[in-house]
Amino acid sequence: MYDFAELTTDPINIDSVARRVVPPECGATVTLDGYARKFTKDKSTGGVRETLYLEYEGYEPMALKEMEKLIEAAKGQFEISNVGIVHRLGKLEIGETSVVISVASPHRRAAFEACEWLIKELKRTVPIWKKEVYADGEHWVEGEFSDTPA
Amino acid sequence: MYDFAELTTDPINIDSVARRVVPPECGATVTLDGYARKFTKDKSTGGVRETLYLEYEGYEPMALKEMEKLIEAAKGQFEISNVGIVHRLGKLEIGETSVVISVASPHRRAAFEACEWLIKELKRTVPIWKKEVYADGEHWVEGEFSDTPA
Amino acid sequence: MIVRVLFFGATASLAGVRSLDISLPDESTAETVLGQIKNKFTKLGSQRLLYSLNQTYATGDEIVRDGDEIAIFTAVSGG
Amino acid sequence: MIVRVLFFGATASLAGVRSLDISLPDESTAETVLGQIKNKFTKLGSQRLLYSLNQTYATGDEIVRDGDEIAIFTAVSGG
Repeated sequence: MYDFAELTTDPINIDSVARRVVPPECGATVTLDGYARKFTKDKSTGGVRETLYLEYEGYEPMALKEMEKLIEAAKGQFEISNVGIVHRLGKLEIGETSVVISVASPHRRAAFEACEWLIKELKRTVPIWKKEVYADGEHWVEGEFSDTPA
Repeated sequence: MYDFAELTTDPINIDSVARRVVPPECGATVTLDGYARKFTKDKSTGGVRETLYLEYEGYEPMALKEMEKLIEAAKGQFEISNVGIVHRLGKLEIGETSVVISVASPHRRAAFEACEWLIKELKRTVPIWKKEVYADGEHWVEGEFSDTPA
Repeated sequence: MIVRVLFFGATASLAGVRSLDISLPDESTAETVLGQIKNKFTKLGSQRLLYSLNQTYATGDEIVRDGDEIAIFTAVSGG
Repeated sequence: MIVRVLFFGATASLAGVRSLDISLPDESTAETVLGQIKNKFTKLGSQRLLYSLNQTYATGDEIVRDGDEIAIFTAVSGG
């Protein structure tokens, strides 16, 4: 078993995530690396705000369960070998990696598809929240609402 | 400018490639990591052969030019910010990374598309050749032939 | 029976607490818990809320049992 | 005039050399160079070959000049 779902408050090294999913019969790994943006658009005003840093909070046991469910679902849906997901929690400086998803597969097409599906679903279902901290305040970001996240 | 195309005979660290393409306004980086397979199918016999190690040879100045052309073409075609491509040359052990392509973009969809396009084109146009070495011989792998690679 | 209620992110900030135990009649549903919490913490009333029962998303008609854990939160924003 | 010819991978192995200089009449095309090389290294005759002129893929009708660099190789297999 090379699959894993983890939460960490330490910086994430992309190489160490991507390399852990590599099995000998595989040909390619696709990795999605998300990180804290410096500038975000305020949906209500349309203006651009500068973020000083971010804080991620997770409902940790449920977040891990949801990440594991996503891995299982992806492996049922795509021709992939292994999946690794690591999400960071706590305070993140601008530009630091918040999430890494690596998918290894014999044929790269499936790895691209599965990786894109996984990040979309993770943003919809995994109970983690992001707070943006500005010079003059802070804001808990709300995701897209869906009646049935899972 | 955060774009780069490089050839190296040293091991490639995925993190250091992926992190170099990150600009402050971006949201996601997609990275393709290709590596030396242990088992390959012999197209003529249909049997599976075990590779001991690989050797990559490149026509270095032309390979760099073709990689730079691909980066330019991708940036014209997709809504992406930065691209980094590093290809390894020389002897590679099984499982070692042969190529890393990282694409950063404000919206991840474009990064997935561009990264997938880049690896497909790299395999078609960049003058690098792979030799598989077996217990009982060796073989220069021939790519898909196309009259007009570029 | 006693149910533990957890808040995260925006709901923790609006409720002013991160967790509390509430007392309920037997055979209460998850939706009943949510209603009680909204009555108790009126700032949550204007939010579009999601909730989970024992770390699985709840739809509302689940029967809660003594010792269960319910989390109440806004749409997730990880990634 | 003198043109430098390079081989890589399978073509270097079949030709038994990695590079050589060949002498050609002025106004020769890239295709002429390829023909001469195939005559000289008969093992290359059965290969589907690609070639470049000064590090750019050649189609064949390019006029080569003194000091130009032509590389002859099989379909690439990097990645």
